[in-house]
Amino acid sequence: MRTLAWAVVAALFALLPLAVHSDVVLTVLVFACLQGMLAASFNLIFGFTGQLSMFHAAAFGIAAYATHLSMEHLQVSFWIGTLLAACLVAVLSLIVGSICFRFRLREFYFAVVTLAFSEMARLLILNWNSVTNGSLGINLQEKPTVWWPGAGVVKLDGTVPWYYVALAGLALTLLVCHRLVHSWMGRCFAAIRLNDALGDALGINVFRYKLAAFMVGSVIAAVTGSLYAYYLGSIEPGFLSVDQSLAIVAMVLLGGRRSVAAPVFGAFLLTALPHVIHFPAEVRSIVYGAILIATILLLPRGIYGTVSAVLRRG
Amino acid sequence: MGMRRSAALIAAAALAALPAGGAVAQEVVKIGQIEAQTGPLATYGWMGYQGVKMAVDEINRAGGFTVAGKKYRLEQISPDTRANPQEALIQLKQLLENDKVRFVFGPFLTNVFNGIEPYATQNNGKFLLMGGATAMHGMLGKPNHDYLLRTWNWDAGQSGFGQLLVDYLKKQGAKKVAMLFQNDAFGKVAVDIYSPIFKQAGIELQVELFEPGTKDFSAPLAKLGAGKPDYLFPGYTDAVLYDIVRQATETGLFSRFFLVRGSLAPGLKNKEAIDDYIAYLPKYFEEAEKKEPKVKAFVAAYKAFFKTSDFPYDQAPLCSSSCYDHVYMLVEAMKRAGTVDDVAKIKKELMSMTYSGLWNIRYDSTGEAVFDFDVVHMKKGGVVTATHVQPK
Amino acid sequence: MAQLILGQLLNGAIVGTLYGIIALGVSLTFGITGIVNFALGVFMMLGAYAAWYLTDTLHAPYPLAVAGAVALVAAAGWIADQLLFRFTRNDLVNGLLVSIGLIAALEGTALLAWTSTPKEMHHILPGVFFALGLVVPKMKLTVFAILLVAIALTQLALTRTWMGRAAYAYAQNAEAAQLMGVHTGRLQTGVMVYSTALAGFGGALYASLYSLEPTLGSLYVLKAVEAAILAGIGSIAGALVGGIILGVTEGVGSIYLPLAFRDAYGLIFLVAVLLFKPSGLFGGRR
Amino acid sequence: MLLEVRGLTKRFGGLTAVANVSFGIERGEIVAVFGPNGSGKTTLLSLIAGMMRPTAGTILWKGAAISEWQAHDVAAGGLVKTFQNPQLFMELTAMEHLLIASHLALKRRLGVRRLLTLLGAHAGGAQAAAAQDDIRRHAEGVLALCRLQVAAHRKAAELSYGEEKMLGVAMALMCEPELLLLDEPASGLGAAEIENLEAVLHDLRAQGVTLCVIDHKVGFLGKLADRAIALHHGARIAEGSPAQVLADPQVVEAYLGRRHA
Repeated sequence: MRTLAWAVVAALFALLPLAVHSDVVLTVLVFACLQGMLAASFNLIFGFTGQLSMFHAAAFGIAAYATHLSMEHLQVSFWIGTLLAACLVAVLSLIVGSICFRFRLREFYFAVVTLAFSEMARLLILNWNSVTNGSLGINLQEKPTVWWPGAGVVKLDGTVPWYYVALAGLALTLLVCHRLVHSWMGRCFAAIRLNDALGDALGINVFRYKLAAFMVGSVIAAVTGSLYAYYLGSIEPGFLSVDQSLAIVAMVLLGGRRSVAAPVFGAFLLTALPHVIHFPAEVRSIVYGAILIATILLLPRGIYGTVSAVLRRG
Repeated sequence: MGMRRSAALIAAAALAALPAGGAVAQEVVKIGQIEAQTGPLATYGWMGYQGVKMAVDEINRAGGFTVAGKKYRLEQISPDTRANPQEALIQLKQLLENDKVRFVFGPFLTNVFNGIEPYATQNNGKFLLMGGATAMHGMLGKPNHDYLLRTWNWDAGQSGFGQLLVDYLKKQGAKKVAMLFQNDAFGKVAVDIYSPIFKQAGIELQVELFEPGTKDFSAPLAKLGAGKPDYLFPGYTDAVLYDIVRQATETGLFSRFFLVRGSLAPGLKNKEAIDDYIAYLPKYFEEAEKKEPKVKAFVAAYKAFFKTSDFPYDQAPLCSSSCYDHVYMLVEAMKRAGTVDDVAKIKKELMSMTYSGLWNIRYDSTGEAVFDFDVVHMKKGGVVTATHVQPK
Repeated sequence: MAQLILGQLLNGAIVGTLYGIIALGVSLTFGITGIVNFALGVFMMLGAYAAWYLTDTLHAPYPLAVAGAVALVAAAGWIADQLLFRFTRNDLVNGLLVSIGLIAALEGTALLAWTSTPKEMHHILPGVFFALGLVVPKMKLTVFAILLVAIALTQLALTRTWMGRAAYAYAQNAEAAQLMGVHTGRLQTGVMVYSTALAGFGGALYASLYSLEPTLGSLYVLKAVEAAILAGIGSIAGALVGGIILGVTEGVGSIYLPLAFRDAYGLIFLVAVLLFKPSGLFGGRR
Repeated sequence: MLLEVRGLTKRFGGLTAVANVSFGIERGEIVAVFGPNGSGKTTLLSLIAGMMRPTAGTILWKGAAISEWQAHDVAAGGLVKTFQNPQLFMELTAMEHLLIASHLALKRRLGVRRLLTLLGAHAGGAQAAAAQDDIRRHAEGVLALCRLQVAAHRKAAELSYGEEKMLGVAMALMCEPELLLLDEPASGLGAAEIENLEAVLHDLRAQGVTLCVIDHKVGFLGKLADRAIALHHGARIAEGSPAQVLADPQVVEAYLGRRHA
């Protein structure tokens, strides 16, 4: 039943470009899908395993730079570059995660140390001018190519192809998260989130599965980073900023952290809303704050969570 | 040719799209603006936004303007990019596609410009982008970048002011200068621009870059001061200048300053402790207000329009140059071109005219603004001498 | 060179106490309410603007302005606690997000009220002290002294007064404290208000040293959190020392190493400390 | 010898919780460890289960020294401990608890191949599917054994104290322990619940599970245990059949001493 519902939703999104021709709307959707990938992957670490990682933006940004650099210096294709970037981030998250979890940094301490690592990464990228062009950022001229049914190998140019790439990315992310969360490994995550001492006593290697969640989440963020950078066509140190990480947390909280799909809902909301409702600048930031607070205090399960709960009740 | 035809087509479409009938007697020319109006990097964007707002309001209250016998009024559409390229890209698409805007001001921020540049380039010929971002400089005059006009003058180059200021500094007998700049897009470029100029002038240059947001400069000042330079060449917005100048003078580490951005205000505030305060000012408002009626009127208008008693002399240049004057200049160009939607024609007029508003503005061959400016030299106690410069 | 280092040690200490006063608030709030109140940054900002407005626009004498600013911010803190934080007690994540929301809202308000144009208070106490070859602005030294006193008084209040001891007991062992008859709700509100008042106080003094922008708090609250953790949550003197260590690391660090990495020096130190003493330098077993 | 403890000592600062305790447990027997509160029973169990590091002494599990092992490795080794005051995943149902606790069972059956099951329920091949069904059946069996069928789909937060403690035992059983360490399973239970517990323990014995049960009073252990060990101030003061140990003057003194205090 639910599978069917999801299939329908997926089909609708896949067919959307046939009905919607507005480049603006599609652009918003591309970004929403990419932000959705970030939110969902972050929620794997935060919502399901209970670790408030501030490394997500770093994984996102580092991968964006790594992809470009490997394409430039190793003359590899975008997809190979993305793969390399993902591997790099996997290694980095392995190191950061091992340090944090080995030393049993909990909750807030984990958040602060991961934040520290991402800040160092940002400062490095900001100041390593010869390689990253520092604060000026880099314009990404080359466009990735994909094999397109019928058309053969084509450049990813224009919004519609990118829409499908982003949509596919999001679908894949959701699938991965869904499978993980509803598997034995997902049960380990839950055990860690709810009572890791007990999990330990039951023979669950808390360190290993914390690390697993952290690495999987970060790697998805990395892939998102390369896609995002090449859709936008430029990279800048701001990709790694604290605000980025906090924005992701906000999406998850707004959507809801107890289900795989809810964060995506939050991502769509936060990406689209500013372009649907127009406020004067200062008012916008006030409204944003108010919405955030209201959601947390009045809808602790997030908007999606609350709605679906209500629906289930009948 | 093709460009023009497509532009004309779009124009037709736009006119068709406009609400018909008596409700709207006047046609509307929309002016888009994509600037960061909130956040730590918002100073420039915010002032630019105010400049356009004032100009648009004035022109409309004066009954709009007439092009080819038709009356038009202006409409400003200025979303807040929050210094975020993603937001900016979506907003620019909205402006071009939904609002059918053909004239867009901004952005000031390089990361934002980099984010919209590919899309803007795809739409070359359909609109004009008039911004101040550092990264724009490199794109000017490149193929498919006809849409680009940079509303700020550039330090380097023959009509740039950098050389001239350094020469002036040399005349003051400077041997060694300490540069203390924000570690951001312009900071980085400024180092690249000025290092060779100083080298050429035979002036030694020490450089330190700091994280934007820094408030306490004791460490870098002490570090630089240890080298006993005669001049301090501090960052480029008053947000940091107030702090740097104060801390540098209080501790007696520096009494001579050399600025290529920012204002006189930080100098005046510490005038007793300062021997020389040499600043490039796009316009020395404090003085111009007394001499030029236009400027006096602008200051009054600003205070009235934003219901404030204190006029931000330090940031007025952003407000007026980059936007207030350029709106008027654009309208003038439309009148001369006899069209409000053939951007190619309008650009041609912009490139060929010199507009005398608060300043005298023209564009060089690449599409970068060149305008008169003042070199202001404040001596101990706040005695100010200003030299008005008209670049070649 | 020695002169240079000595100067930075002193200046680092001064800057550090400013981190420290906020860190103290962070530490107390976290210890008593289980919330990391990032909004202390905006409360600091409010305090700074309030002090500036009272002195430069309403021409109140500076000390009075500071008092006024503290009162205003404390009131704001009380409202925030009653309307928001009361509902996120002992919920780290929600507390964090509520404070993020609060930051967005208050920064927006500040922007409406004062725009992004930097404001600088007239110089309250110009001039410098000369001591052992060092040059220190009088105002900086004064602020330093005042902050030290404020932190010392807090220490006293927490050890001498009943409320203070209750707070201490609560931080050590909530159940025991409740048995002791500590009224949790009142205690937590008290701490919330006190910590925001401290932030406002820090802000009001900040205004006499540096220029003001609506976003000034964000940097400081990050440093404060670093300092609080560096020291170990719940330690008063620790918060101060943590702040000072941070200030000095940055100051001396940027003498020998590139200035652009200044913020990293503190962070590296912090990570190192957390790894080898997770409870912080002064924290007991937790 | 399944488990052998030699000269085990644990000090917290000045306080010595466990003082040079030695004993062994044979496969299939039921050992009762008892002593007044604060006599170091719980510490002793935590040391054995790898939740604390001993100050001195060695723990041999099937001949291997395990005193430096992590708790989850000890559990994986077949040595599982329950908690005195039940530790649960509050927002999950009893059944979900058992599925989490089935982690080791799955690991033993599939090893690394369990990663394949992440790709799809049947990606792991027939064996994987079989293993998962098998585990479900096992879980239901354990629920029945622990008299928890009615609670199967209720959230832990809604369970009675007795059920909570029993769920703790059930989770431990899901780990397929060779030696089950029960930390005061009867404390805080009503008479009926204690009877229930006894029944469960009898069934376990019938299944040949080796048990080490600690309690502050001998109570029902008297009937159940093959052997008893008495602790006082962290030291072993008597060992033998429950009856002998109960009769031991030192033990009596220890309890009388408490009663007078």
